[in-house]
Amino acid sequence: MDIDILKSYIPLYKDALFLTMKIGWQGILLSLILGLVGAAVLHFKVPVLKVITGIYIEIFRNTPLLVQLFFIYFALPKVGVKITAETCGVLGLGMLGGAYMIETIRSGLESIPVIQTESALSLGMTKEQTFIHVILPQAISMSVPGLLANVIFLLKETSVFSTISLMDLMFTAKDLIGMYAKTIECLFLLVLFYLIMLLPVSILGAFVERRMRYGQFGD
Amino acid sequence: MSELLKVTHLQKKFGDNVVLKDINLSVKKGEVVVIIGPSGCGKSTFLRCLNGLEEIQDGVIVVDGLPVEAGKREITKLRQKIGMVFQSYELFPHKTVLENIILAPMKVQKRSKDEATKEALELLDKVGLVDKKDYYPRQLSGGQKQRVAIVRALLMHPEILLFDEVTAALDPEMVHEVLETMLALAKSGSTMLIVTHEMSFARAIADRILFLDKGEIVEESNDAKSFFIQPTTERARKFLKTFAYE
Amino acid sequence: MSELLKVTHLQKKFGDNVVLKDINLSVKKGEVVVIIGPSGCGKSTFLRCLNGLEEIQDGVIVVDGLPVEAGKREITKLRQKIGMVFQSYELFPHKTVLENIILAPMKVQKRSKDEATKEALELLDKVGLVDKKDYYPRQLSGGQKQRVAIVRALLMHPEILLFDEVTAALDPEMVHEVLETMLALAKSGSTMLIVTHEMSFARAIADRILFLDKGEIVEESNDAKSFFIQPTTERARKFLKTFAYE
Amino acid sequence: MANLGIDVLFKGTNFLRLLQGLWVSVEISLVSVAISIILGLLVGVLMTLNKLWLKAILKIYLEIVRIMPQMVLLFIVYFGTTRVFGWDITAEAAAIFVFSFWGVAEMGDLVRGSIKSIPKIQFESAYALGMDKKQTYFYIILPQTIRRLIPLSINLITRMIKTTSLVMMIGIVEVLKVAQQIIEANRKASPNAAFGVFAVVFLLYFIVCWPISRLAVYLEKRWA
Amino acid sequence: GSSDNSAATLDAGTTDSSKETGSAAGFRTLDEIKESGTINIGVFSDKSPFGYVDENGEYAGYDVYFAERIGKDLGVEINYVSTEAANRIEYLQTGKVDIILANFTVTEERAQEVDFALPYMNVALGVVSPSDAVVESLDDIGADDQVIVISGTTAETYLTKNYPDIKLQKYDAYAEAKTAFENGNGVAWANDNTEVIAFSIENEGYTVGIPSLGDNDTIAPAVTKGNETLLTWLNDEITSLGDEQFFHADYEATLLDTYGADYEDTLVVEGGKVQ
Ligand SMILES: Nc1ncnc2c1ncn2[C@@H]1O[C@H](COP(=O)(O)OP(=O)(O)OP(=O)(O)O)[C@@H](O)[C@H]1O
Ligand SMILES: Nc1ncnc2c1ncn2[C@@H]1O[C@H](COP(=O)(O)OP(=O)(O)OP(=O)(O)O)[C@@H](O)[C@H]1O
Ligand SMILES: [Mg+2]
Ligand SMILES: [Mg+2]
Repeated sequence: MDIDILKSYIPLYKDALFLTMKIGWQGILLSLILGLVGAAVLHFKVPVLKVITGIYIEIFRNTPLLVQLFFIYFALPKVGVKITAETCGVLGLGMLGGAYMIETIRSGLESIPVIQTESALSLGMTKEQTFIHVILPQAISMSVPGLLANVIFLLKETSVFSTISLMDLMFTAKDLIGMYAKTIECLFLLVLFYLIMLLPVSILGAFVERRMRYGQFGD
Repeated sequence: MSELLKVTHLQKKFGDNVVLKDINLSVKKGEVVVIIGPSGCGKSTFLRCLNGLEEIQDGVIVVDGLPVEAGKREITKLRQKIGMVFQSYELFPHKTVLENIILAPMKVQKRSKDEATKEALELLDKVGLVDKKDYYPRQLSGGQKQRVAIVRALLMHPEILLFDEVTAALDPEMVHEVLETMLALAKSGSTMLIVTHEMSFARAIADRILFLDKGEIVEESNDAKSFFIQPTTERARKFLKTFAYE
Repeated sequence: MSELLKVTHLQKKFGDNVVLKDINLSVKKGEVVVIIGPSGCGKSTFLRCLNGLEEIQDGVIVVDGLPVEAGKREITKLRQKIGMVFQSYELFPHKTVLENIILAPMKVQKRSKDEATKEALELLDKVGLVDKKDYYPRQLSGGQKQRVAIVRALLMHPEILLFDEVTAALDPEMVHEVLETMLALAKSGSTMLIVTHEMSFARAIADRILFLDKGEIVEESNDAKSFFIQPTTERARKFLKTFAYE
Repeated sequence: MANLGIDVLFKGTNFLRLLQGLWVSVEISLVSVAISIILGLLVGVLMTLNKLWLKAILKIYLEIVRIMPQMVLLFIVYFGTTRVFGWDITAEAAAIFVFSFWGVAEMGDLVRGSIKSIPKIQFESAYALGMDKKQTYFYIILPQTIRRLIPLSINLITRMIKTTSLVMMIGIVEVLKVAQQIIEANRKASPNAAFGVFAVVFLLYFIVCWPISRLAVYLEKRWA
Repeated sequence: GSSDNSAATLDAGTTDSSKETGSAAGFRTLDEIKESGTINIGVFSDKSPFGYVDENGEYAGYDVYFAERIGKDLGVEINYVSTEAANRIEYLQTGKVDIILANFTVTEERAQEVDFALPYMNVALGVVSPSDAVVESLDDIGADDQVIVISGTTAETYLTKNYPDIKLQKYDAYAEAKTAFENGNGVAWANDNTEVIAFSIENEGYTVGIPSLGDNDTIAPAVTKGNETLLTWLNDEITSLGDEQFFHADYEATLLDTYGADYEDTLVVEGGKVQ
């Protein structure tokens, strides 16, 4: 491996990391919002919306992100909706992530015993108060390991952003290999930067999971 | 008006399965009514109907002059008049003891945090748990949890208290501390409907005993002592026998 | 040799926490010993030591002439001499009632499927469950599950049966049917060690009562009736009081 | 936009090739999942044993799989093994290796979770019946674990199918690559072929993955 | 001082070891290929009209036409390997293909990694833009405007090196780049002039404002570094094919449809000699 080459590539990877993180985290935020709303819709069995949410989940969970992005970025402009690549990345990742987040939060919601709802109701709380103060906080903390796994999954999925001209980590690596043919150096930096991006999340995940297990069993 | 609860011709079905048939009951202020009966006879369902957790198919339930109608908006008003404690697992695990207790007074009755906290601490003190106020439910024993649940219900100043087998999931010694708390409430004049399998406790606390079987009130007695010694119906006699050996 | 079980100077610690201190006990063939005591006093731990589910720190346990040593290869041999039934949830959920019962006889004792099935059906018939033989555990009531668990233990032809609060998780009527099964076993001469919180049952079945508190045998009585009326130690008296009201 | 280029698919053997490409994706996924389940069971059991060094190794393995982009793994396995060891493995073998490497870790973790979620009393009542460790795992614990696992591993199949598009990096021609080939070969005649072809690819993925994930939901409900 | 030293040492180390593996298992000599009866050739499978797969699943295109001839003259079967821009060098360095014939532009950087044979095609850069806003000089491009390029192409390398201020919008594949260009995501598209010219011919409303840019590059077959026997054979082959005007025939068979007759002499390099 050539250290000078590594040095000269690092700024490019750093830019890519920032872009990946920027789009990644915005997309994840969007997916969390979608996840919460969707899970609430399913939880309260809101008429019509419930069906739409179901279809949305099935479509986005059963097709690759690549193909989804392709449609948002290349097909929508043909019918007059034009969005920048970044917006598209955020939107695509958010929509895909939303489908996964809904499922995770929903299974968190389902794991909360009915008696919790009933005892809140018998204290005179409304359905909405019960959901916000009693059910949701518990469901979220039950879902945290799952949510973090989704976050890692989504950050890794950013690798298909190259399709829509976003210079993410993966694209930077492929691009540099194509131009200058320093395969080993490029892949080494790719792994390194993925580590920088994902290791903290992964460690956090392990930590939270352990804490939750303690929480469940007492001390 | 000393009649707090009036149930007339109550019928409850799950699908085609009639779980409660033509129940009639009237409870006066300060009365302690104990409901006993075999498993699956409809005891829990009955209590759940009373505070609108279940929709009823026929009949009328009136609490303190207001009709109970599940699903209606006003049901939350009504539920504030009715405190309910379940078998277990009902404390909110993500909130401390104190937070569990003051949540509903603050959110539902819009009482100030200070005022709610003050009263909560007084009540916790009465049941001997004031030093546990910042504990989380998982750090409490089963008996302590149930006493907190009772305090939580009390802080809403309900007119009637409903207890559904509150000791069924507890170890024997903890059973005792919870039942003592309920006895104290009875003495202080609370109106209560209690479902229990603890026969000696039922005998000690009841002003009135209802024996429910297959969704019907089979026997009703204002004299708990004599009911347990000499029930008038054959079904009650058979039921009581399952609690004895030899 | 009529002495089936002999425990001398048994000590069990969890870390630094001494859970059982210097327990001595000898059980003869055909005897029914009931162990009672407050929650956490070490009853379950004691039974678990007896069949090597827990390692002990000091003392000797001998079953039918063989020493119990947790972790050793021979422990599986020894466990065949000891049948154990727990509080609940111990039937294998992926196997039917019959499969649950004949699995160990076939795999551990290498008995033929036909022979094991034949005996299983006889025993199931005795506890009134032969028609449920192809049910899965989730299709049974709690009481039925516990009776199957007892049959499962019996089919291994154990010398001693250990029961750890087998009715604690059951509804009262189901308690009855399980305890009846155990009474029948006692009458047929089985050697049993029973941990229970059902005092009237303990009184009915026990040849001997052990009262355990804080890991020690505080009182031992060969006369169950008089123990329950007039225990000699203060601790036992206090414990028994928690089962009465008024 | 009247011509969306679907007609391109009916030229020559185009559609057949697309299906063959899809089969490549499905085949790699199925083989990998089969390997993942078998080895994953083993790894999962190992993960529950109380051996510190074993736990550490498996933890590191799991983290590597979680963090490393699959494309890097593909590159390393396909080209790296040749560079370092001089092995000339086929691209399919490399792909199956990488997908299994990923799958075994994921399955192992799922197995560990499922075993952990089986109540301790299940082990103890088996021991109390005189069964030894091996018998207990074989007859009692694993059968219960597998039931919980099957729905989860089915989900893994769909995730793998969706990830197979990466194998084009090592020269395997799967459905997406075929799609690109078709689009490029017909760029002149139907410039909009991209839409039609990608729409069909989208649909194909959905047709394959959707029933599989429904099956998972069904089994999950049945065995819950 | 010291960092230079360590870099130098590292560099030397790498070269040594790559030499070692190179001679051990890195490539197959001409004789070994002949003996085995099959040659592995890496081509594009989605870059019409140079290397692509036709509707019957057969490889075709300008590069493939040449590859077929190589197979015939060597007397061996051809095993085509579908490559991507990013893995062409890796294929050679690990010996997984014998020759890369995937529209491989000769550059200095690449020449350090692989050995190029004599060229068989010219390539220059061109820039196409919408007819109502033709870009005629790269200096016209505004600070916020983006130029579309395809990752791994010489256009990308050239612009990165010579016009570092121009914002590039990079795509992996041709189809995507073109769609984005049609959607108006960039002010211009820079690529091999062959491509942009073809695009302006086929699509109304686009003009090639800059038909030729920078140096003229060439496209050549590449082999694993150090594979002398194969390289020599390829060079001889290309030279002798010049006598029969083979690459002109190749052009007429595969590129004529796209570019018409006008570009034949500009594009084709015959006998390995650039005019
Ligand atoms: N949500 C439900 N859907 C259908 N049937 C139900 C439902 N809840 C209860 N039941 C049925 O209604 C009957 C009465 O149940 P209920 O829980 O009120 O009995 P119980 O007297 O409280 O018994 P236990 O002493 O075991 O608590 C039972 O037959 C039960 O199966
Ligand atoms: N695995 C363990 N690790 C540490 N301490 C334990 C463990 N199991 C039991 N203990 C402790 O040992 C003591 C005795 O527990 P044990 O379960 O034997 O009580 P018990 O008499 O069976 O109570 P109960 O009537 O509630 O079943 C308790 O203080 C308990 O906290
Ligand atoms: Mg009930
Ligand atoms: Mg115990």
